[in-house]
Amino acid sequence: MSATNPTQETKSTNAGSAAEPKSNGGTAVQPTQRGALPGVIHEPIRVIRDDGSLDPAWDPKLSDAQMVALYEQMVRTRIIDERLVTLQRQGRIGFHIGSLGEEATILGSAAACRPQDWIWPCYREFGALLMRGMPLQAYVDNMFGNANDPVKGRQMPDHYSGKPYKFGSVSSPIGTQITQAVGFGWAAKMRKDDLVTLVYFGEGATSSNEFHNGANFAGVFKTPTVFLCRNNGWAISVPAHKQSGSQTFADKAVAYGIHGVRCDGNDLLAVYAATRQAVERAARGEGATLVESLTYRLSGHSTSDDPKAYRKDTEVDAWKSKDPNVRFRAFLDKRGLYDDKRQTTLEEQTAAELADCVKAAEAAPLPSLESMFDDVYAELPWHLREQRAELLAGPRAKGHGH
Amino acid sequence: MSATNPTQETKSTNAGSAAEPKSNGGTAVQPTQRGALPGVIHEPIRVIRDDGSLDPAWDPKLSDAQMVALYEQMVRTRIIDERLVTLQRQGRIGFHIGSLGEEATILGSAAACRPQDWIWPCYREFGALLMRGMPLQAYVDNMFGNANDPVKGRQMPDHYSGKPYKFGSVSSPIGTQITQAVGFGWAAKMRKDDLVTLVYFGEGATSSNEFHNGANFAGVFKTPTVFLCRNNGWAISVPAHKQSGSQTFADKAVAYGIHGVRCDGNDLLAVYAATRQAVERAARGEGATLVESLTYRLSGHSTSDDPKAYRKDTEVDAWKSKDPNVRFRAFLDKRGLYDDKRQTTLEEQTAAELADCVKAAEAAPLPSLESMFDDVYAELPWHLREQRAELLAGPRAKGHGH
Amino acid sequence: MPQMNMVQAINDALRLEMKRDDRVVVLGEDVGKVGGVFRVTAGLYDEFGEDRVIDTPLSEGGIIGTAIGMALYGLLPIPEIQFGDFIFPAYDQIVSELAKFRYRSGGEYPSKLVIRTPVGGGIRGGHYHSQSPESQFIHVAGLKVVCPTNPYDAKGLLLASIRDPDPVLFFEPKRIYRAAKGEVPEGDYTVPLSKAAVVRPGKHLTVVTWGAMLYEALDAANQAAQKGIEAEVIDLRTLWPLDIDTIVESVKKTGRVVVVHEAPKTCGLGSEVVALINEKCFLHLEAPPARVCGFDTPFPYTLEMEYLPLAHRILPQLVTTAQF
Amino acid sequence: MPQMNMVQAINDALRLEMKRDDRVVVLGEDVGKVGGVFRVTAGLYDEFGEDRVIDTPLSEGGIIGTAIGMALYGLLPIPEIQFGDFIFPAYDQIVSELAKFRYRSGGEYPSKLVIRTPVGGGIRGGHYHSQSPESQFIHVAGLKVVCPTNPYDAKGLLLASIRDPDPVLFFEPKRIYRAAKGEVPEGDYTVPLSKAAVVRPGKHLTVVTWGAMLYEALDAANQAAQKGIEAEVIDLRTLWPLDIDTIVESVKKTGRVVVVHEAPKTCGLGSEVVALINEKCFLHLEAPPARVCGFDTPFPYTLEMEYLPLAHRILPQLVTTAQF
Ligand SMILES: Cc1ncc(C[n+]2csc(CCOP(=O)(O)OP(=O)(O)O)c2C)c(N)n1
Ligand SMILES: Cc1ncc(C[n+]2csc(CCOP(=O)(O)OP(=O)(O)O)c2C)c(N)n1
Ligand SMILES: [Mg+2]
Ligand SMILES: [Mg+2]
Repeated sequence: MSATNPTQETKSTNAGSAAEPKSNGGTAVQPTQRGALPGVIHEPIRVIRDDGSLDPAWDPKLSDAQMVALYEQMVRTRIIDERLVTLQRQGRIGFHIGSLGEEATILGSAAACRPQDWIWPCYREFGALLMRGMPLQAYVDNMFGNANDPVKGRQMPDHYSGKPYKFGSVSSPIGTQITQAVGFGWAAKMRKDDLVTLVYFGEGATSSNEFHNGANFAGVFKTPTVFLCRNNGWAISVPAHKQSGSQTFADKAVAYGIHGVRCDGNDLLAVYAATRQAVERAARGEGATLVESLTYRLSGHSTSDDPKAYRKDTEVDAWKSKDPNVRFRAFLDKRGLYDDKRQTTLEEQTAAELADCVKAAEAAPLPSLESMFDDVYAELPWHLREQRAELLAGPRAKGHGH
Repeated sequence: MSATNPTQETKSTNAGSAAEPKSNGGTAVQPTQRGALPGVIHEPIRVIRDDGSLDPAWDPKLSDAQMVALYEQMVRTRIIDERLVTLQRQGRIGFHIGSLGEEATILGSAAACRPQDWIWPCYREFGALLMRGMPLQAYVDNMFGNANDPVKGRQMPDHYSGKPYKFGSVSSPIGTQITQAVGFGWAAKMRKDDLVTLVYFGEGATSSNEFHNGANFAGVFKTPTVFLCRNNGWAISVPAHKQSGSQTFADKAVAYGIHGVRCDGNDLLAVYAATRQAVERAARGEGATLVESLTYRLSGHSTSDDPKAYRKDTEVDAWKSKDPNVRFRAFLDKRGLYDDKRQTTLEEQTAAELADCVKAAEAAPLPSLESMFDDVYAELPWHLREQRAELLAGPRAKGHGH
Repeated sequence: MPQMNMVQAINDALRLEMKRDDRVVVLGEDVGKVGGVFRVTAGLYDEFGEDRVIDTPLSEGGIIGTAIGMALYGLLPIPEIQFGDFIFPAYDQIVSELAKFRYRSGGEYPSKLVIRTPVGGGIRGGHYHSQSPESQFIHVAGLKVVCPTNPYDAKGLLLASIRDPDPVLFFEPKRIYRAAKGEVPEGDYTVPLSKAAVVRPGKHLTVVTWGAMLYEALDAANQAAQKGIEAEVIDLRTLWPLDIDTIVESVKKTGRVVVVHEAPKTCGLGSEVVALINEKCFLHLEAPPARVCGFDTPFPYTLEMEYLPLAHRILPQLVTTAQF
Repeated sequence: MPQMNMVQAINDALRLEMKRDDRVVVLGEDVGKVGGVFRVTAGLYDEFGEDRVIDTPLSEGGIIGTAIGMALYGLLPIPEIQFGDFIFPAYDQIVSELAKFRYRSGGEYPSKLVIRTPVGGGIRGGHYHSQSPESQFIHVAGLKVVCPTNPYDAKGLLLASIRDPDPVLFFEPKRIYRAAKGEVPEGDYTVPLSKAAVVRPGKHLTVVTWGAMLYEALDAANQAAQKGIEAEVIDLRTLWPLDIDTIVESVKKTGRVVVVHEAPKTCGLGSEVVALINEKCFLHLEAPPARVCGFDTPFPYTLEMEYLPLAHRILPQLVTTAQF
């Protein structure tokens, strides 16, 4: 298994140092010992072998075209990501939170959903949103918070909403989307609609109230939910092994009577296979699965964060050598499915497309002053009508051209 | 195992009907299948065998005197409980929430604590509080909310506070005490004090935010905490099997990397043994344990509840036949340690003592008007001084003799 | 017209709407088989089945969080929180999510549900079965808050709340659940949101109140009338957005106002009512707007009748304000 | 005396008190090694070790719940909530438990801690990194709320908050974390709680404000002065229990008052200030007390400078109120 995770590495060390429990007649083993859990696949699924062959047990049997298309999504996501960081550094956008290093986890899982399935995002999943069909321009408008931004410039960059693409709404408070996604899928189940909900969150979010609530309701009501835990090693500066005493995050499935599975989150096909199995199981009415995708956040937490303050370059470098995009490209190369020329074309096209979008976004007007008061309620109550009138009649803030 | 639990009975039925998961190469077994979990003792510990002998693997080796004393606490708790229900029916107290049928769980676990250990209550543990030394009069004063009530008549009956007895403060919101107890024990650990915290809650409370938070912090920081889950089958009208999809409540330990253990909650010595092991483990610095004590709430949820609306007499009768007090009395009888005469004397004494306390409590004055404003802050700020003056100068509410 | 109490009227509204609109689902702790600890959902489980009347695990965050998800899918959930005091584990889902969903998604995701919960004191419930948390929600943009005082309004306001496009917190004053009785039409009708009721006309001063305290205010007003003081008593019914016109019209007439509410005085809705009156009709004021409220302490058990702003505490303020 | 910004001053106070009182522990998300996302706890981890400066799992309920337990044991925890907007998962522990602990236990269990959290807008944080939730806590009896506006006060108020026997919410206006600079004494001193500061004397009207808006109010007051309007600007410093005497004294002098705060207007602390002024000095009022506040919408991203009650919005109200 090449895709070991910093959490797990630390844990094995812990396990060695833990004292023996008093064993007077009970059948317990150490909580820190590795053991098979009911419903949990412990050994991370990996599909692409070093020699380029696929583990037949888990091979999702994608066509060459599908694999190439997915690879191109990964590359495209990466390029947009890097370019947005640059724009932030230039002061042209205020913030970006990206998915560098987590492309396989995000795109592999999103691709494993069926068209009718809904995706409930955390905040690193713009790649999935674009793959689902949101025009790049709309996403870039969101990054600029201009008048064309689908959320009308009301939220920070990367807090998009994608209902037309069967894609939820990003909010900052950690974990809240988990319970909502469970309710969403539960409603579909009540309506007997064939629909699964995939919800994303980081391993840090497993500590939130709402992970507990969402997973517990999912277990009791057997909702068609796939909990996609991106274990990227860090919650800002807190390492995964300080987030929970459990051996793995997938283990937490046991507490709720749902299925758990771990996969190599930097192996696109492994993520696809693990998620696909979970989607199919949910669609068959067999309930929810907690997928722990073992990956790594290669960038800072966001553009506001400097990861050098809390983690070693050696750790980052080790993970860079497992770069999911590089790994998948190598796999495609072995099969003769891709080449540098195609990649260069894709990169250039994406960069050009993005540059156009940025240009348009920068040229677009700011949201109107009036728009600040819309959508608080379906209709403006008297107090908001008054406040709107006050704002419109009053002087403008500096730098606002309205 | 005689102490099966309604939850588990229902679950085995569920397990049968669950569909097979797709098993393409993974090592997973069904979440509904029973399997050994790391750190969890699944098969409920039982100590007292039907023939009156003790399982040597778990025998806590209490002296005869200790066992008799504990039995007498159980009987005393039962009598007080029943009498308080009567007082409520007579309209002399407003409310009571009791422990009928859960005496072994509560007294066995509390007795397993060392004198320096702290108990953090849910709301059914007045028996433990009295055993810890609170005078019966103080408890009865709390039931009446009079001027002598240790909490000054500010909270509902059975919302006591027992700091002098190393006993926490009852509040209604479910689960909040769990996280607090973890923090309390954690602080003791920081101070290197040899002290364990035992915290009580019902199986319903495992669904609360705070169970998740408390257990998670306990796992990460290896706090000296014993989580005592009274699985009494019901959370008001919601049966235990609808509370969570997990096979057992002890299983939830896995999600936090703490130990889990189940015990026959109607076997006083089993509860004692399971708790004692957990206390000793915590004291040795080996972290927390989740004890699931399988018992049954023989009464309504509280005096406000009529359980006939949601559960069958047959279920209640089945559990009546496992009455923990009757079982322990039978065990003592087999050993010739107790007899009807002693029991009658104890019952009469307790009833008489209680009657005196009730008399005194009814004769005691109500809390003073002024007392309403004390303890909101350490000192009265201006606004409370004003409000107090307003109340004292104004007319009285009907029926208030101040 | 049948006589009903508040519990029956709310139950009737729920049943009616569940029949009419199959998107409506009820969920919460003990709402199913047993029909809620106050029996407000009694009979619904038998009539509509466990898919539409759902007993949940003990988690308010789970109840509201999943209800939001259901609403996003297109259902119309009516979660019950067993006591208003237990709404706080769900506070994050309500204030960070429910209240902001339509706004933050640029209008893509209206998240419509009605949260029902019993509030208020007077039933010997102590700290945790007595509170009136309205202002903690009114401060948060995006929520509507309703609080009926009689069975007719309870049914009509609940039906209006369910059909309103915005999330509504429906606070039921538990002290008058059974005590407030009256005729309630069979079948469908609504009482519009954001319209107050002038329950007692008067010319000397205005009393603004809601919930169980309405009856105390009326009692005090009747006693004041014996002293020649005629108080106009306004039942807000919808606490937010409140009916500013009715308040202002009355205060312009009387020039004097007393706000009465159970919740602690400080930063309660009463302070907002006073501040609005200052903004809207300051020059009409002939006496300082006053508040008679719960004291700024946790809700006490034994002394609850001294804590609550009952008639005996309201009356002196009516006299003081009228004679100012 | 060294020059410091707010971040440094708060850091200094924490360090000083951690040295002085070994009961003090700091805990929260990212407060350890990295010193907090705003670097307020920078260096403390290295100096005091991981037992006293604790990186926690991502759970505000867990942070506050365990901190309450530590406090009950006798420690003096100073939890940090990473942004004030993320305090709501801990709302139940704060309002149901922390606020009521001393009271409900008959005085047995004072539960003393200081919750630090950055609040307010102006850093392009949108909905969830900008809110000012003070009134949602002030309404709840048993809590104290503090909000400093400059480094000197920040250090002195934090030390006073730590030594005060009651639970304190210490709200740090993040917009001025680094912008507000000034001389800060080395070593120990306190700024007393519940004492406001008259930051700018004036005779024509009173401005009551706090947090980052103080600077906007001063800006507006200086502009008004050019029109001959002298505003007295009061920085509340402690939001609750507030310094009623200083407010009343000023309003008695000026007869006019404008309250300025970032939080949404409705049921904000501004409404309480207005209501109190009505109760305390109604007859001195020569103009309707006014409020300039955040609008009653979620906190917007792009339009935040239009949303906030900045000087350009305050000034017209000063003129209107002064000329009323
Ligand atoms: C309730 C809440 N608390 C704190 C934060 C601040 N915060 C934002 S992201 C983050 C870490 C999340 O870590 P993880 O869940 O592992 O996701 P990742 O960023 O690694 O994808 C924190 C603490 C927040 N947004 N919400
Ligand atoms: C946060 C919260 N929600 C709801 C309630 C109402 N309530 C009181 S006890 C109870 C059931 C508790 O069940 P369990 O945890 O199993 O404990 P038991 O009563 O069986 O001992 C409920 C729902 C509450 N007190 N607090
Ligand atoms: Mg992470
Ligand atoms: Mg129970």
